[in-house]
Amino acid sequence: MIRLNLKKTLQSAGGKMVLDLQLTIEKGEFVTLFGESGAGKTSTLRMLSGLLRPDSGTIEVGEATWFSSQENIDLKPQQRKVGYVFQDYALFPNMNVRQNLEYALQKNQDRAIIEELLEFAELVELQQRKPETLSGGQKQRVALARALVQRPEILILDEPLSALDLKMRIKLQEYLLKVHKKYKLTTILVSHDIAEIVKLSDSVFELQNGSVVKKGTATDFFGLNKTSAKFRFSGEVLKIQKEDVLYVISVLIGNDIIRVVSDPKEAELLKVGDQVLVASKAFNPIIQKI
Amino acid sequence: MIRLNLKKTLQSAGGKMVLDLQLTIEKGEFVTLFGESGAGKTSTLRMLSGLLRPDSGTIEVGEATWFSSQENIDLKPQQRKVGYVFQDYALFPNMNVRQNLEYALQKNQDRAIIEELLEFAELVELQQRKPETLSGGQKQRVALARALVQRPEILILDEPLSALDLKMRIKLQEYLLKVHKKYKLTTILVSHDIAEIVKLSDSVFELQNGSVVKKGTATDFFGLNKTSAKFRFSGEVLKIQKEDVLYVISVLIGNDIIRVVSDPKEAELLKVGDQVLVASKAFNPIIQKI
Amino acid sequence: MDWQPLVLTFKLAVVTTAILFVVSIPIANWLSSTKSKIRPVLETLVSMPLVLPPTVLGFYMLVAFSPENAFGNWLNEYLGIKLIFSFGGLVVASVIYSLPFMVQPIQAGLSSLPSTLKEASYTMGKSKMTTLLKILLPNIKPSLLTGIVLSFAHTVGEFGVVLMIGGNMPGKTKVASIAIYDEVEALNYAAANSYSLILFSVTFVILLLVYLTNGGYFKRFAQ
Amino acid sequence: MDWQPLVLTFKLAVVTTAILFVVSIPIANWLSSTKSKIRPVLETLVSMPLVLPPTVLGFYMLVAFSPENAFGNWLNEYLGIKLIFSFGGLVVASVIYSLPFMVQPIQAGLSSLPSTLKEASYTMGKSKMTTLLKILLPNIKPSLLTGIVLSFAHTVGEFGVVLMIGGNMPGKTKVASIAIYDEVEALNYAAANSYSLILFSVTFVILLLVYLTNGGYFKRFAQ
Amino acid sequence: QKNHNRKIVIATAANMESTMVALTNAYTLKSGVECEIIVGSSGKLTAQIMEGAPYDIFVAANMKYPQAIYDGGKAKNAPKVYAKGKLVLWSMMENITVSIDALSDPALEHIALANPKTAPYGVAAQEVLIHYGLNEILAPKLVFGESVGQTDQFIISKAAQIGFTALSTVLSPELKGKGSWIIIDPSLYSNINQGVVLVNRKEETNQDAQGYYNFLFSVEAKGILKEFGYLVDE
Ligand SMILES: Nc1ncnc2c1ncn2[C@@H]1O[C@H](COP(=O)(O)OP(=O)(O)OP(=O)(O)O)[C@@H](O)[C@H]1O
Ligand SMILES: Nc1ncnc2c1ncn2[C@@H]1O[C@H](COP(=O)(O)OP(=O)(O)OP(=O)(O)O)[C@@H](O)[C@H]1O
Ligand SMILES: [Mg+2]
Ligand SMILES: [Mg+2]
Repeated sequence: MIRLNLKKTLQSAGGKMVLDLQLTIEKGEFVTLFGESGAGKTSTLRMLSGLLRPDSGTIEVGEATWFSSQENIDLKPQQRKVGYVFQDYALFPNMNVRQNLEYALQKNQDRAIIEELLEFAELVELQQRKPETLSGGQKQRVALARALVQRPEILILDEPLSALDLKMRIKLQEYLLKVHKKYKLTTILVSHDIAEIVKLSDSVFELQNGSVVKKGTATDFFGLNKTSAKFRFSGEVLKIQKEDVLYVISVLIGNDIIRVVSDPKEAELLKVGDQVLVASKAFNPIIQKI
Repeated sequence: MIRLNLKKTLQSAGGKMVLDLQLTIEKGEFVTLFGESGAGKTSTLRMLSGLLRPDSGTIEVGEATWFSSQENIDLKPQQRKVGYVFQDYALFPNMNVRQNLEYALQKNQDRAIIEELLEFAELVELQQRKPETLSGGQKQRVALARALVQRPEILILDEPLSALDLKMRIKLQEYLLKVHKKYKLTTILVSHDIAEIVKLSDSVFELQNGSVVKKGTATDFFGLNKTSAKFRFSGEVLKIQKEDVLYVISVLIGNDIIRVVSDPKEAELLKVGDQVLVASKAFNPIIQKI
Repeated sequence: MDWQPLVLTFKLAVVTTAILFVVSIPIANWLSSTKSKIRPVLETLVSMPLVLPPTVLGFYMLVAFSPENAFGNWLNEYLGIKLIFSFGGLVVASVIYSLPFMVQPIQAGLSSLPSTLKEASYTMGKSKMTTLLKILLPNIKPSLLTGIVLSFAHTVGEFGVVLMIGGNMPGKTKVASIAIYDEVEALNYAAANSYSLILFSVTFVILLLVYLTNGGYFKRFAQ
Repeated sequence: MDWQPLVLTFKLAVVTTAILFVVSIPIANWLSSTKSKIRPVLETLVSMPLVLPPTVLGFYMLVAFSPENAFGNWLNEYLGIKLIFSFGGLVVASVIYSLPFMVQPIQAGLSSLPSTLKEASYTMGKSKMTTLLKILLPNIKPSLLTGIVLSFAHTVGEFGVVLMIGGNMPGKTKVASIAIYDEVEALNYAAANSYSLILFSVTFVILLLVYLTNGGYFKRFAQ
Repeated sequence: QKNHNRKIVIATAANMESTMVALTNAYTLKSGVECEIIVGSSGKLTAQIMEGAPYDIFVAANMKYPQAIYDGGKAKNAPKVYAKGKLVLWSMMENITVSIDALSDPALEHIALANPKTAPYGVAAQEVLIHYGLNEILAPKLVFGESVGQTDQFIISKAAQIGFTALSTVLSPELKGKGSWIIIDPSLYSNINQGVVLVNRKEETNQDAQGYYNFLFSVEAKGILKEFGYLVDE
């Protein structure tokens, strides 16, 4: 159980912003922080891991108090057993990929984890390369693998997957889930990708202007448990074509494009790029693995 | 018209990789480079903009030759009129947001563009802030706005939107489209996001191992013009629930979750995280703006 | 107490540091970005003025700059420059001697900047010069500061080269370091102490102001 | 030609540079990361040994370390350390005098590293010490090199402090810079020139090797 | 050999070095005592002796410094004059006829002399200039060497076209016959007395130091001193 109760004044977009946060995360949970750019997600994670000192409040993890302004407790980052994937990767330029991972080994830790992680993140062939010669996506994989080496109690992921292509992303999501389940580590993710969030996380906290404005289990948060009479999809209009008296509107839903026939009246209200809802009363879907 | 014909040996994952590239981009087109991490996308852009010297080949832009190993021509980056958004932002730490933009102004250029871009990228309130105090997403917005200041003939975007939240992302996509149309600038984007690609680009090139393996108009590339008798969506399995003799499978499609009823035989083949196809024979959708 | 040597010292230190700053930046920039094979040789050469005892270096300079010599004569005849027993000579000698203190930190600073900063500026059509002045240098302030402080302090304290090439002429080339040395040599320890104290205090205050300005203490204060 | 002074010079330069390296790293590290208000004062103090003419600084050290004095006497009586007219004294004096050449570049280098490197290492449970040794220092190689080269070259060429505190004792404290100075003083220019040439050449080769190693020339060659 | 360990350390002014080498060679030959010569500026050597430098004897180039040592209680005896320096006017320029008159030649740009503050030769040179009423007039042309040695360097490099230095310089083996010089009338300047003291060391007194001290006043030593351009009492 992680209990955060934090206050911190930040320099934000519109002058000062007060981050004022109450958060409770169950042990072993996979939690996502969600919210606009500048909402305070990274700052929250930095306070949890001891890299940023809160102005006041407490951080309790399990039985231990990591921070308490009243009791004058402030554990060092080294004592907090947190694995952190930084937004800017923070790879060590002087070490090659393997050395970056090996550096993270704890005393007497089994070195087998290195091979395992190199395999998983498809870094075996890159293991001798220095960070500066890696592409953006490759760097991110190294950063992720490195944070997993020490099998931390808490894993913090600040948008770890955003620069990855779909294939790699799905692969790493799988791996994150696997790792999370295997070691029961509490994982805190920052992500903007709803599919990713729903797939990975147990609960979601939405931050706005330094405060939690909405929280819930991932399924609740995005309405997964609402049984709806009709099926609805939201998507984006990609193309509007006139065909005789009707319009054919191409809508992107997820990675798929569907074409909807619409009458001119409806079509007039739409333009390319609009977010739309596509709904149907009768839909008998068949599901099939690909 | 941009014609690239380039050879360059790169240090890649499995030892040396030869980037061997033929690419033709029409003037004013919005083109996306698509492909796995390490495929050579960034390297291609660096060669086009004069930051990386090809081993041999030619780069022709309109009537001009920017690079030719035979004729010994190699224009400097300064002479190439390219706006570049770097993967690591490359914001100038010594300048605040406004100064970063102003630095990019060309001689005698109208300063009004600064205000316009600050507005568009929602940076007005942040204009006095130094880059180090910005969150990841804020930095990316500044980098994007800055690359647009000089109204380049060619705009190069190396995953410019990957760290943005959905709202900001859609807003900036809109703006990119607008800018692209208004100034007719040739835009080259690197992106992994299919919705983004289809929405923004005219044509797509897929790179693999340093070569173009597939190209086409965005609509062709992702099969937008294929009229299909049935509607199909691909998605991910989020949850499998047993209800009496049937199974209810929750599938995430885009940002939406739909529930599909499935019989045990089908359900046995599925597990959470699987990519699945959801298809329907009869689907009469209604479209509605949100 | 004769104030002239102190005034002269700070004049010399300021002029030398200013010239060094201007001269060292292109050298450091070239060294940090070139792929030329002679780079390590030039890097080494830059440090070499330090290797000889200052008086000896001064003696070699004296010989080289003497109007009796081809080079010194040419300087004198064609450029009208007299480098021995003149303030100008002190400046030239100090610049040569303190060159490594300015070049090396700047070079180290430039080497450690991410290359995308430079590249971003180039793609905006900015010349190498503009990029250097507006982007690269402002982002290596700690290194520039190191160069300035080391050069300044070193010039204040230097006396071997300066004595040799300057000839200890009151009001012209007799700087404070020489004056202090003279007093110590003449066993006038009290006078030496007062000179030292003043030199020390003034330099301390100057450098402290430099560091405070750099640390943004004044800016914070002004807000 | 008497080789002893040359041997002594390089011994002194190596020992001094090594000690300075070890001493300066914690100082530079503290200065680059502290938020203490006295930081600018300490930064200034580090540069102050440069401000006094070397002989004068040497004189003050001589007086301080002399067994005639409380401090020198204490050193001598209780620790058995004699710092004047001994090689140990030369080392101590050179270390004090060249301190800014090592501290300042290292401090500038550390200041310019992105803070996430340090933070990443801390979150991996690594101590400040480990982080400094394995992450921070290896990533400021150009700055370390600057510090080493400046300190080494400066110690080779220094003679004012060394002469004062060492007393020019053959085989013990008579380093090459003093020998050259003596020869020049004694008008033996030929001898001075040969000393200078050797000092110059050996130092040149040493520094060139340092730069070549740093530039990875040997590694490339070995492949 | 039995005298193997007998050794004395002699501190002496820089411009005395070549003379001192000749003197010690003669002494070593005679007595078998090894001599180590420490050269330095007189002020520096004085400061070092005051702080307990391990020198047995201080052969200075003037009286002020040995006197200071004696006053400071670091000398066994009051300083005693062993030789007197002679001042010369010297030039390396071929087109200059060396004379006091030549100093007023407007073509001369610089005139070198030792710093009167630290070197007795400088005091002497200044007295000479004052005597001829030239001190004020020539002031802008005067350049000062820290020691006689440095003054020599100004003249040798022709940075200064003419200058005052010690007779011992122009008679030294290295410079014999170089340039042209005239001896300045010794009555125009006060004696350049060079004194010697035995250093009062904490450690046991070195008997050989006394031997060398005595040797300095021997006929043999006086001969050597004379040869090197010093005046000695006979
Ligand atoms: N070192 C700092 N000093 C002052 N203000 C800061 C600092 N770092 C961040 N901020 C400000 O604190 C606010 C929250 O930033 P934070 O990095 O936590 O946002 P975020 O939610 O992670 O955003 P993003 O999704 O863009 O990364 C922002 O307004 C930011 O500008
Ligand atoms: N400076 C360099 N020196 C040597 N090899 C490099 C350098 N930069 C990149 N590479 C290699 O060239 C290959 C192509 O890299 P590039 O950055 O072009 O990939 P990318 O397609 O942009 O990948 P990503 O999507 O991960 O950014 C990679 O294998 C990379 O490791
Ligand atoms: Mg963030
Ligand atoms: Mg890339």
